[in-house]
Amino acid sequence: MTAESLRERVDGFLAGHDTAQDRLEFLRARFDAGLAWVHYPAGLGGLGAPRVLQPVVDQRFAAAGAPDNSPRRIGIGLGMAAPTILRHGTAEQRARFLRPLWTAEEVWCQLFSEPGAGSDLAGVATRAVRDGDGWLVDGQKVWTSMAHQARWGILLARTDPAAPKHAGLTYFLCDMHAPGVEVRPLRQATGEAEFNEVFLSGVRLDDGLRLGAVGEGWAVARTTLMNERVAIGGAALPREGGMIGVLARTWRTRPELRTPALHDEVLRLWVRAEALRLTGIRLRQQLAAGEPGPEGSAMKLAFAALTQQISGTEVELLGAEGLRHDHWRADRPEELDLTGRGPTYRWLRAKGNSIEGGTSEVLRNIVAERVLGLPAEPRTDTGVAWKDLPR
Amino acid sequence: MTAESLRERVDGFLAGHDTAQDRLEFLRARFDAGLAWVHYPAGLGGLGAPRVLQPVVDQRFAAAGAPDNSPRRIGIGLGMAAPTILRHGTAEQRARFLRPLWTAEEVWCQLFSEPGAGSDLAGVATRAVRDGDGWLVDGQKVWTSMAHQARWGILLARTDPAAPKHAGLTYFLCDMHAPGVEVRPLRQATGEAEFNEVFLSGVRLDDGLRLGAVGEGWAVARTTLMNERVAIGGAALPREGGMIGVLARTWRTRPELRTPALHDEVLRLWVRAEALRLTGIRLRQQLAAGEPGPEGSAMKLAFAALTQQISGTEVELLGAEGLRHDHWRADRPEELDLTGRGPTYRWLRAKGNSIEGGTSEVLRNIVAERVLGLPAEPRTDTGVAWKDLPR
Amino acid sequence: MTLDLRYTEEQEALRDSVRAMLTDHAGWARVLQVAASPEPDDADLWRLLSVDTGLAALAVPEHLGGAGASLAETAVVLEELGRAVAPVPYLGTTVAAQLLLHLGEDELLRDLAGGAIIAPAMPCDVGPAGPGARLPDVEVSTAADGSPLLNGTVCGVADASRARVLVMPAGGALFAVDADAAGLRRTPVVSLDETRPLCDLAMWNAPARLLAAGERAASALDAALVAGAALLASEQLGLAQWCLDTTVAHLRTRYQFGRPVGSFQALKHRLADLWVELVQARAVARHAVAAVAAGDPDARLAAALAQAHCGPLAVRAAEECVQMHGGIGFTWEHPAHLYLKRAKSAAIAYGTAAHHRTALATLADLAPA
Amino acid sequence: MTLDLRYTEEQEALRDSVRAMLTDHAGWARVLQVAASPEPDDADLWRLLSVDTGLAALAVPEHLGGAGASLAETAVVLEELGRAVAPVPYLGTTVAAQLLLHLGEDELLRDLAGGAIIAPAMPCDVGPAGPGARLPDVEVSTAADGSPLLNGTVCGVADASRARVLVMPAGGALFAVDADAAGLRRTPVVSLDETRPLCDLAMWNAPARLLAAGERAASALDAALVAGAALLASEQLGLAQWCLDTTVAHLRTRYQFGRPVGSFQALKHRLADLWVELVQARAVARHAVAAVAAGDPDARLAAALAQAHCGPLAVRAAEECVQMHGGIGFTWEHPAHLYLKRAKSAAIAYGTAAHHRTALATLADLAPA
Repeated sequence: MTAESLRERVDGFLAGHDTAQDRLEFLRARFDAGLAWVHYPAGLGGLGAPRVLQPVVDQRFAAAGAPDNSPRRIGIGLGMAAPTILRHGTAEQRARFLRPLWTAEEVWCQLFSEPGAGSDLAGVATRAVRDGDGWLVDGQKVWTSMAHQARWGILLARTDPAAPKHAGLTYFLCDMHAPGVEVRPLRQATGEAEFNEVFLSGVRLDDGLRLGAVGEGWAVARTTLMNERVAIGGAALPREGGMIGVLARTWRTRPELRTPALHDEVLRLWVRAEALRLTGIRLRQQLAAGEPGPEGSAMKLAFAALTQQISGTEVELLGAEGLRHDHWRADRPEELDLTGRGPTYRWLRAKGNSIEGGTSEVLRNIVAERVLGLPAEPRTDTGVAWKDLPR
Repeated sequence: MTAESLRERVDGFLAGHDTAQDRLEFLRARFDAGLAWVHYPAGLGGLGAPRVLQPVVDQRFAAAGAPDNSPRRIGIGLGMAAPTILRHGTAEQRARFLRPLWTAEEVWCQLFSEPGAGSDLAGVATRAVRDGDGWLVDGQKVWTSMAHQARWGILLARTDPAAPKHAGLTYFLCDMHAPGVEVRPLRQATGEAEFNEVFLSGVRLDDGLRLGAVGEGWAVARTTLMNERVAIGGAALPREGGMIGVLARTWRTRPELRTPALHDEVLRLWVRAEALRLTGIRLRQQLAAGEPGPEGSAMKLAFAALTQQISGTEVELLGAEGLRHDHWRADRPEELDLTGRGPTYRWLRAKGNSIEGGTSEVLRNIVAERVLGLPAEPRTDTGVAWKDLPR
Repeated sequence: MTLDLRYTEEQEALRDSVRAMLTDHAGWARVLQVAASPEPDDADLWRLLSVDTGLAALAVPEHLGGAGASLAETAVVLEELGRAVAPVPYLGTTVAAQLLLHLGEDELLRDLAGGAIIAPAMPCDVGPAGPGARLPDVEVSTAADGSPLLNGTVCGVADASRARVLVMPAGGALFAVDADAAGLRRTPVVSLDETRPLCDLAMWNAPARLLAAGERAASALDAALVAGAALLASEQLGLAQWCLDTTVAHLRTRYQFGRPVGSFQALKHRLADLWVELVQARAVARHAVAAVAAGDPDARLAAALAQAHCGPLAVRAAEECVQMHGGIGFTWEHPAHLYLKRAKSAAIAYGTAAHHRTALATLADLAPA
Repeated sequence: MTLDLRYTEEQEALRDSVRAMLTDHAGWARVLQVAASPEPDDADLWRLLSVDTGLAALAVPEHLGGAGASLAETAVVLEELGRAVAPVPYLGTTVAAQLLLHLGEDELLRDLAGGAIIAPAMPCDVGPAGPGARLPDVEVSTAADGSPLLNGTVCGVADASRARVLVMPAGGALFAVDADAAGLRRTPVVSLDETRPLCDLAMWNAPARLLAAGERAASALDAALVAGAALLASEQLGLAQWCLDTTVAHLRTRYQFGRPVGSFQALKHRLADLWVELVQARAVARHAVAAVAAGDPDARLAAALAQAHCGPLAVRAAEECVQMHGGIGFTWEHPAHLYLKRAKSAAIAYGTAAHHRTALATLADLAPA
């Protein structure tokens, strides 16, 4: 499959489908034509083409003014649920879930983290107990974005507390409309509630919603997590495209705020931002050439630290003016804009960048062990029954 | 015992002893008068007085122009060997060793670290084996300052390899003139050889040179190490008294070298240096009031980092001129002057500050566990026979 | 002069009693509730600190109704208030008291000692002379009866929302303005730090009373700003200590991977490094208040040093507190964000660390390039 | 223009062959021996790099005896030379070649491609235009036959000790000076970095040949300095990578407390952070040489960026290498100190990071206060 043949296929599709027709109809037809995610198998929205050719298709559709599937809104479905269902799902599960997932008819959320299991995800305490031909689930999940909009959740639950922690887990697709699922907004330091707490009380799930074998939940979850880490945001930003651009503009347009000490700090941050941007460009060039590397972890670590420092400097540069906030309303934003709102919002929100999606501490462990090959720490929790672990 | 009565005692001693007499005779007499280290017991150079009164005595002798015992040269004896012998020695050992130690007739060195046991001091491999009424010692020690001048060494050796690591150690006073003791200079990154390697090959030590019981070496060594950490250099420095003064003078006298970016860096370093100086003053005030605190560890950590950064900035400030070195001769300096020689020497030598006398990493562990009360890491090496430990 | 940098026994006793009071009256839930309310501060707590215990006028002489203590004692109270991120206008009132003491304004001092809030009416980032000291232009005109009238705006003023009297620099002089005067309007600001919220002042012919002009006004204002910078360091110290203590406590009891999270060495080392900075912050903060209290010629340098060190330290401590609490530290329910916001607002109050380093360039004779 | 920041297959093959050669001919013991000897560099290794393999004239066109490759290939060689802290005047020769290419000095380029060392005769800290570019005053006079004579001193010149020809800026022009000319004296400098030692030049009526004057000289010099700054970043990258690799290898095999030291989390996190910086250093270093090689209008900015990032990174990598090796890393026998010294000298060569940030202020339109 070449880029050219794909372009022809898209053009052929567009010839037969009006981009102004019903949005959902259009997206379903695109899926059925194998032009959704071209690296997926035929019949499941793809053509078995190389993944690197996806942008060719997306750009062609975008150029034609075709409706998209609001990819940011369904990011968890696209990035995490779909590859996991593809790899571990039964034929029925793939057929049932992937199409409405891709067309955004069904929004997905991730039910992994718990109040007692954050960095140590394999320590989840949510229980799933056999109940006839299904399961009864009880527990609490946290930091669940989109849960209040989601139709389905990917759920990691403990089915055998007497097994060692990694061995007693099973992976489910959780019906978010099932009785016993309660979603509560979780307010964060910014005042908003981007995330949710999800309380599961006697939630009954059919065994057909189990993904992978009983006790194999950790292996399935690793597929999900791998895909989380592979994801890098869309196109490379232009120079000063991110948060550094905001700071640089403030510096340029507000000469009365400048001091020599802050000048050097702004320059240091500019250097780091540009270095990170070039790193992203190099990484994308490698990915495009089929040479994926571990540099994505470096980008997330550096990005979190950098956005925190840039926004912190911006607030300091503004002085008393920088201490004014826009509002503390408990809004429920659907799209995260790290450079949006005011300086104090940016500064506060950036604090989450080193916690969400894997803390910087967990990422450093991963880099040290998987990239650098440094030895693991002695583990005290892997050979013990989960129920006997100290907590 | 009051400061006043001590001053009177010193004056009485001085009335009877000419400060211009033979240096050694004078020092021996001072020791015998209990005016050496006043907090030591009577008969062992002291009067059982409070330790905080020592400066009263020292200042009085110094004001009278009395000879001193070259305290920097015998620092290891005064700071480490003496308190250990006092606490764990027999009456004979105290009587034999403390007087010539204090008068500087006998220089001491410390035979603890080994190539395979640095941070993990309890892992020393040097063996001491029973040999009739004495011991035969074989092994290698490293980073031994003053070994080439020393008459005696405090030695930590393994007497039972089948015991867990901390349990199989015994503490000896090592005769540095005994056959089988070979001292070789150890050249360091600065080109000099401040330190030595000491090779012990069939060195025979009388059992009377054992300090503390067989197998109790770790407890005895802890006394030594505690005293190492308590030591803080003499008087508080005046503002800009240390390495920051060198940098500040260069900044003031060489305006052509200045840049705005380095200006803020110099100011940051000045702030840190002054903060550290004030911390030292506060610590001394607390010690003088009998309220010792753990802040000494903070000072060593901060000092190491600060001297490294100040000297690094000085070299950078000087540019090409800063890349000139004075010489790479393998000198054997007896006194360490961290602000001596040129900028490159200062910068290189400062790198040792975070390694010698307990690495900064070990110190951070100690602060975290003993000061902050954070839990220890899981240990895998404490219940196992030393000989079976991986290494 | 060698200044004593330790705490006295009396100061330790004072600390204990203030901490006990704040534990009872300014717990997490209460502070969060006040911060999220439209009220600018905790009026009950202020009454306790001022009317009931006299702690708000510790450094006011006894004959004016104060406790006759020094700024070294006041600083201990501020450590505890910082530790609690207590939403009370204590710092502003203390700085106003310093101003009034310099000016010999006994009557206002008596009001203050009686519990009235008196606040300096300046943007919160104005510090001791230096590039950070940008006073807004407030115009002074004269009423028919010859009394002064003020016109202009002052934005981002701390501790003034419930003040009865504002001490305002204008036209090189200092004025007292009745906060309820016709012609003066206070507008609350949605603030990053709602435990010390800001307000904007707008004046249209607001009647004022001249307190001092010329050199006398300038030197009083300067001394008060130096005192403010020095005292703020103690608040930052207390805040940082809370962050460290709370993080350590959390990490001792939070288990992940079958062990307390506090046993992980990377976190231990970061907290050890933070403690090293904190130990030094205590020395510089004590030094600053001791120097100011003693009228030491080094007071200005000591205050600049304290802010250059303690401002960033408090921010770092709060940032580590949030990060090491993981997700929970990023929630609204956990108080860590209150400390984070206070630390940042305090790092700007009375001048940023960068401003104070610039001041040190002159004070320590380290001229720029 | 989108520059390709990856390595080509040919470049990877080049790297492998250079690394193999340096493993055989520039091992630790050898480098330490040369550094400690009175010799300024490793003449045998230089012969291998220049005469035997032509690697020293990679970017010189084939018709002049070079390999006709680009600076992107030269940079790969420099990564490996940095990795080995190889004591050879490769960087200076490469910068001299850039100068000569700009000036069309084919004859000198042929000499250079034949193995002659030609070095720019400037203090090693002179970088692309900016506050770091302080050229010494060398006076130009005229001999009886009308040929130029040079008088003056140039201190701290790198890679010139064994040069046959020196390319010297003087009086706004560029001259070629025979290094063995009467009237020119080279004095070796005891250098921090004995793997790239400095020398001082003194001239009394040293005969010279004018290469270029005015704008032509200035632009050639500037372009060569930009290239030097860009290329140096690759050397720093290679040096930092060696430090990281060697430290990781040491920590995997060194046991303390019954476990490999590399299993201690505090060290793991520091090395992970170092790797994060290194990943970015690779991107900026590749970007800089690609921009210079392509004549991209961003080349000057790219070079300044590369030095601002890679200079401090290499120092930090070497410092962590020393620290994490513990005592052994502080000994003369272990090569860590050679990397430490080279990293520091490289952080100053072609301008410090602070100088390059100052240059960026103009290039990125971020004006000072």
